[in-house]
Amino acid sequence: MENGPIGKGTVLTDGVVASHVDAGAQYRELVFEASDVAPRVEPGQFIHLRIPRLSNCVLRRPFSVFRADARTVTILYKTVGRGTEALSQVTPGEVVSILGPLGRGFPRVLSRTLPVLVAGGYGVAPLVFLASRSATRGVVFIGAAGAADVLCVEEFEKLGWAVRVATEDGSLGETGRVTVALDAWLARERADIIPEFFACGPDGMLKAVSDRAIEGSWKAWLSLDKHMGCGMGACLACVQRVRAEDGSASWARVCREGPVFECREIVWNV
Amino acid sequence: MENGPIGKGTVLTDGVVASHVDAGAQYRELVFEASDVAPRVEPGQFIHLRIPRLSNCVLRRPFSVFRADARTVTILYKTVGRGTEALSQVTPGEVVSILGPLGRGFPRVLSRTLPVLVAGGYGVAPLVFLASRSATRGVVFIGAAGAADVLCVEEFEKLGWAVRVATEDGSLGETGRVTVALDAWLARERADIIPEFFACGPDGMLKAVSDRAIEGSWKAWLSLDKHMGCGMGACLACVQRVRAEDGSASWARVCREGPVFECREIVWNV
Amino acid sequence: MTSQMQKSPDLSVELGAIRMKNPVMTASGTFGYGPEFADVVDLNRLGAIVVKGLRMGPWDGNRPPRMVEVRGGLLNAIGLQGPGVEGFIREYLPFLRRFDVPVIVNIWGRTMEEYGEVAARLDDAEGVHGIEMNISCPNIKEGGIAFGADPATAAEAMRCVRQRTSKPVIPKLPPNVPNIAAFARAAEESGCDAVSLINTIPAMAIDIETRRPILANRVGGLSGPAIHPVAVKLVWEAAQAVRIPVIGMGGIETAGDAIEFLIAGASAVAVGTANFSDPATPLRVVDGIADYLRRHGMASVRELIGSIQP
Amino acid sequence: MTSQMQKSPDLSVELGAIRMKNPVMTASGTFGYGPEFADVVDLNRLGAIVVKGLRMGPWDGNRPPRMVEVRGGLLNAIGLQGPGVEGFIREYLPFLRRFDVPVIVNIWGRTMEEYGEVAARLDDAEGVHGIEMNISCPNIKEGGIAFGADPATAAEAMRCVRQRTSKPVIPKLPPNVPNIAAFARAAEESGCDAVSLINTIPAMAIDIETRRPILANRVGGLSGPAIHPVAVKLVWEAAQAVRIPVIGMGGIETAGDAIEFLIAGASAVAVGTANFSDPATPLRVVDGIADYLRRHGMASVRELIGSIQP
Ligand SMILES: Cc1cc2nc3c(=O)[nH]c(=O)nc-3n(C[C@H](O)[C@H](O)[C@H](O)COP(=O)(O)OP(=O)(O)OC[C@H]3O[C@@H](n4cnc5c(N)ncnc54)[C@H](O)[C@@H]3O)c2cc1C
Ligand SMILES: Cc1cc2nc3c(=O)[nH]c(=O)nc-3n(C[C@H](O)[C@H](O)[C@H](O)COP(=O)(O)OP(=O)(O)OC[C@H]3O[C@@H](n4cnc5c(N)ncnc54)[C@H](O)[C@@H]3O)c2cc1C
Ligand SMILES: Cc1cc2nc3c(=O)[nH]c(=O)nc-3n(C[C@H](O)[C@H](O)[C@H](O)COP(=O)(O)O)c2cc1C
Ligand SMILES: Cc1cc2nc3c(=O)[nH]c(=O)nc-3n(C[C@H](O)[C@H](O)[C@H](O)COP(=O)(O)O)c2cc1C
Ligand code: FES
Ligand code: FES
Repeated sequence: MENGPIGKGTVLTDGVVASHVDAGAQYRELVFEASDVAPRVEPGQFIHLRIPRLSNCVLRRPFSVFRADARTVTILYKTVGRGTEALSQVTPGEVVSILGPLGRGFPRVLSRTLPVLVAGGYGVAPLVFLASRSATRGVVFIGAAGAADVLCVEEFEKLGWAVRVATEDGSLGETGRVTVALDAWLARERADIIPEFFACGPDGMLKAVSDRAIEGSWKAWLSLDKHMGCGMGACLACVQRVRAEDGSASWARVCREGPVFECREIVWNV
Repeated sequence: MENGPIGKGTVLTDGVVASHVDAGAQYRELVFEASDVAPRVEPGQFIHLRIPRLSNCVLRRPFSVFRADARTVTILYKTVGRGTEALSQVTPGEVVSILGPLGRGFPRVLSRTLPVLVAGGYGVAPLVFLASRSATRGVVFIGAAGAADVLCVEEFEKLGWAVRVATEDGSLGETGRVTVALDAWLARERADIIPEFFACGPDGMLKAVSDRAIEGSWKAWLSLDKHMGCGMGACLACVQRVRAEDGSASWARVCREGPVFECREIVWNV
Repeated sequence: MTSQMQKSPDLSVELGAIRMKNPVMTASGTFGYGPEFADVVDLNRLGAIVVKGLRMGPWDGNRPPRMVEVRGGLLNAIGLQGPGVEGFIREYLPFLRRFDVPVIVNIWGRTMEEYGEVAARLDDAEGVHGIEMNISCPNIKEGGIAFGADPATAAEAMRCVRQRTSKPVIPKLPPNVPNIAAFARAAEESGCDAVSLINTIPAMAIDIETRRPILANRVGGLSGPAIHPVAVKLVWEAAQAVRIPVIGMGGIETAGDAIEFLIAGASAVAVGTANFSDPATPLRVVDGIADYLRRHGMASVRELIGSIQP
Repeated sequence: MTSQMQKSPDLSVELGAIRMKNPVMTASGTFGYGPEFADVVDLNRLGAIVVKGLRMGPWDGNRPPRMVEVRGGLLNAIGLQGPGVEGFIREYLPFLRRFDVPVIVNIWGRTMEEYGEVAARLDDAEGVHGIEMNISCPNIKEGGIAFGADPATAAEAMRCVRQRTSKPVIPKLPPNVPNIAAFARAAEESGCDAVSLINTIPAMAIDIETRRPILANRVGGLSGPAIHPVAVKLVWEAAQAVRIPVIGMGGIETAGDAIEFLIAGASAVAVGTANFSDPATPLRVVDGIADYLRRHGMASVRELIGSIQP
């Protein structure tokens, strides 16, 4: 845990909703004017939102940053419960309290490795941001149950990344889990490249990426999704079991030491 | 307390907001389509509304009926707190759960008496309804702090009632409390008429009307405003101390035995 | 889908000798004595009706204000106003007998003896199916809370009632104790047929402008969704401690809230405060439990009771 | 308007030897050890910082899930994870010493002796202004709650700590007891300098689809607005029972919520759960209290403390 001369330049600020549009199925894209947060966000970091009109709820909701420029921060979110349902009702001009940027994002992509992004569901959000800030281009694997949950294909393509899609019901791209597509690709390419994984999605998917990275002795950076309280490192709600290099295990705060961890740090199933 | 073959034909129903318009200052007029409630409401009865988007509140809010026809029920309300604030946000087409009609309203106006209505603030609401259903016409006294709280003057006049206004700041009608105007009028008229009072407003005003009625041996029907729980007579939250003819005192439920009481029943200041 | 899942699941439960069509009853003090809500709720569809607390004679209760809304709930300090057990038997019981629904009478007394007397008076009252003993009302000094202070005193009051009636006796346990299991065991050992919990939690609200307590009684009891997780925990503990059935209540607004109690070990539940905002709540909860059982392929609600996974 | 009303009201209060600029502190476990919120909250404007609970050595706490939101609040079962008192002194105390704000260290132990040891270790730690003793944590068997079960056991733990330090000692009382006054008196008689209350209320939430408790620890503690009226009532009772100062907490979101505690007799208040949704809450509450005093023509917050009208 840090004890340094304070933190990461997190601010508590009022964002003004600049736009809020459908992004297909239950997904929506929400843009905030928030010039005190926007310029400092790194890919993989998140913002913690106080959702308006959620009056008997006492917690904020965390969302990865999907895009950021000098003045605006954008998130891409899926409606899954009360909070995101209420979020889907906010309208342009409305003010939303933002806490951010928060967490430790993805490391810079190394030029000697080929970045391989693996995304499930809204896991594309931080990876689009990463792709947009990465000097090196690589390949993106997007896995989903069906076509409706495959997002941002064009976005990645416009940025010059190769996109491979796998859906479990076969409604788009290859049929099956994303790992099937990934494994096939790895089998073809592994002799020629050093992949470095950047993944965000359900735990099962992250674990599968981790297994492959460890097997191949490659790096894999995983962005975890844990239910959060404060988002600031104070409440110890969001912990993930991690192992230090010396083998000792402890709890890491996903909001502070994470949400991105190198896969070798993670102790699964605790 | 009743133990009869059930009650008063109260229903629990979904009203659809037909219109919702400003009525000056902090007042608004809200019309519901509710054909199972509307035809049975009597002047002085109220409806108990479950206000949408008031998620950490557990109680309904009671409102006197202001108008009713075969299909619609209208209320006239003032925004004073969280509930009425949230109510002011409902929009046409929205569904609002209504419990009603509730309570014992005003008795029928007798033909041998002259009905004298005395209203303070939103107290005009049940009295406009009473005036609209009364065969006999009479006089209405409206008291308020200032002109902004004087409502429905034209409404009463259109129904053929004489209207006298008193405001404490003198911004409309006579200056002073409504009792000043009432007393002057009574002094002039009492030899020629038998007044019967119907009043709704702050307790102080009701007490003043009561004093005059008792002094003159006239009847006065007062509609009380007590904070309510169930509205159905079950929770015993809304009680008013009353005295029976034999002099014994007990609690009456304003939602069930009231909200209208003859002034001699009321034990003030308990 | 198996044929079992398509059939209507069996919702019936038994609380000692009380046979209920379904596990959903009304909570004392929130549903009057029966007639009040009868215009808008089909009483025959309720699992049981629990009426407002009664002592021997009429009781005036507290001065108003008696209720105030707070975040996620309300405080009440009605103070057990009521017509007394004779008044109830005369004015309300004939009405209740017209329905096919068990009636449980909630009782209190200012002395141990009074508890016993009320129970004795109800013992031969036709149409009374059970007696709920309020030993946990936070709202009047004389009644209840003093007898709920510790398990030994509570047990004494329970025995007083037990001795005077052959009808099922259900002590209603206090929520603000660190040892609910001991209270539940006291009930079991005193020969009671079930326990119910929780009563409202002692609480207070102050008007900061006048600097006076909002309730005339100064303190009141907190009910509503705010207390639901506290109630689930206490019901879970009580259900583990005894073999007699437990009735769970506190903050039920949805079928899901009720199902939590059943999973935690309650054999029945009661809906209180939610009757005020939606009188259809008990029936909505009944339907919601049936739906849940169907979705989970359970033939009877009894499969759900106490089915908490470790 | 008198000139007094125009002047800035005096917000300072004293808790034994702890002098605070204003009566608003952070509640243990909701504000980390200081640095966590320092980016967004000016620590120098707080009345005091109360850090997360510490025992002698590091402690792992419970498995996740450790927190779940419920209506009007949240349940937590962190289980007192922490670096231990040595870790705190090494890693966090130097940071805290840079600020002009009293630091109160919340402690717990698995044995009475451990409470005493932690207190002794803090006794000569520069920059520690007081010790809050958690005898009411619902989240771990070993720590706290066992010592808060009855006033006699609590008093023994209090004496263990009192004997080992000359710093102000503040026992944090349990919320789920019927006799809070007895606990407060135990603190006073054991020579403690103040009491704080309330801790979270034991509670539970069950996932009805999996039928498992949502928290890995099964039970947790309820905090947030849901518990505010319960806390006000207990603070009012405790304040009437003792002459040592009382620190009130539970569900504070607005200045009004804090003012209720002050009127009820609390000399200071702590903001917990509200830090999560709005880290500016403590400072907003400070400003709101000042506004209130100005509006009511009070020169000092001390006029407000215990000013409840009958
Ligand atoms: C770092 C981070 C980044 C994220 N980025 C994004 C993003 O970019 N886009 C996006 O759409 N979402 C993102 N999420 C997820 C998002 O925060 C959640 O979907 C959101 O908080 C759900 O809120 P809700 O109120 O709608 O749902 P809730 O009603 O709170 O619950 C949603 C689901 O979670 C379950 N749940 C609730 N509490 C717990 C608990 N304590 N333990 C286990 N399960 C629980 C519920 O049962 C329900 O199924 C991110 C999460 C994290 C931690
Ligand atoms: C029979 C009846 C008919 C009514 N008819 C009308 C009508 O036609 N039009 C209309 O505008 N209003 C009418 N009212 C009043 C209306 O019900 C209230 O204004 C409304 O409930 C306020 O709700 P709120 O949530 O906006 O205010 P709240 O926030 O609940 O409170 C408003 C005010 O009441 C105070 N208060 C809250 N609880 C209590 C309590 N227990 N004891 C004392 N004070 C308390 C608050 O401090 C605040 O000042 C009627 C009331 C009754 C009983
Ligand atoms: C207005 C009101 C009156 C009550 N009166 C009684 C009573 O007379 N006897 C009793 O045992 N409990 C009484 N209770 C407690 C309820 O029966 C129930 O235990 C409590 O409210 C918790 O359930 P809820 O959260 O669903 O309301 C009363 C509760 C309320 C809100
Ligand atoms: C996440 C969390 C962790 C807590 N940790 C501690 C703790 O370590 N020691 C302690 O005495 N109280 C702890 N508490 C209790 C709070 O200090 C406080 O007493 C309680 O939350 C009530 O206040 P609130 O409603 O403002 O949160 C914790 C509370 C929460 C929500
Ligand atoms: S969410 Fe509070 S420590 Fe991570
Ligand atoms: S509001 Fe419940 S009895 Fe009148």
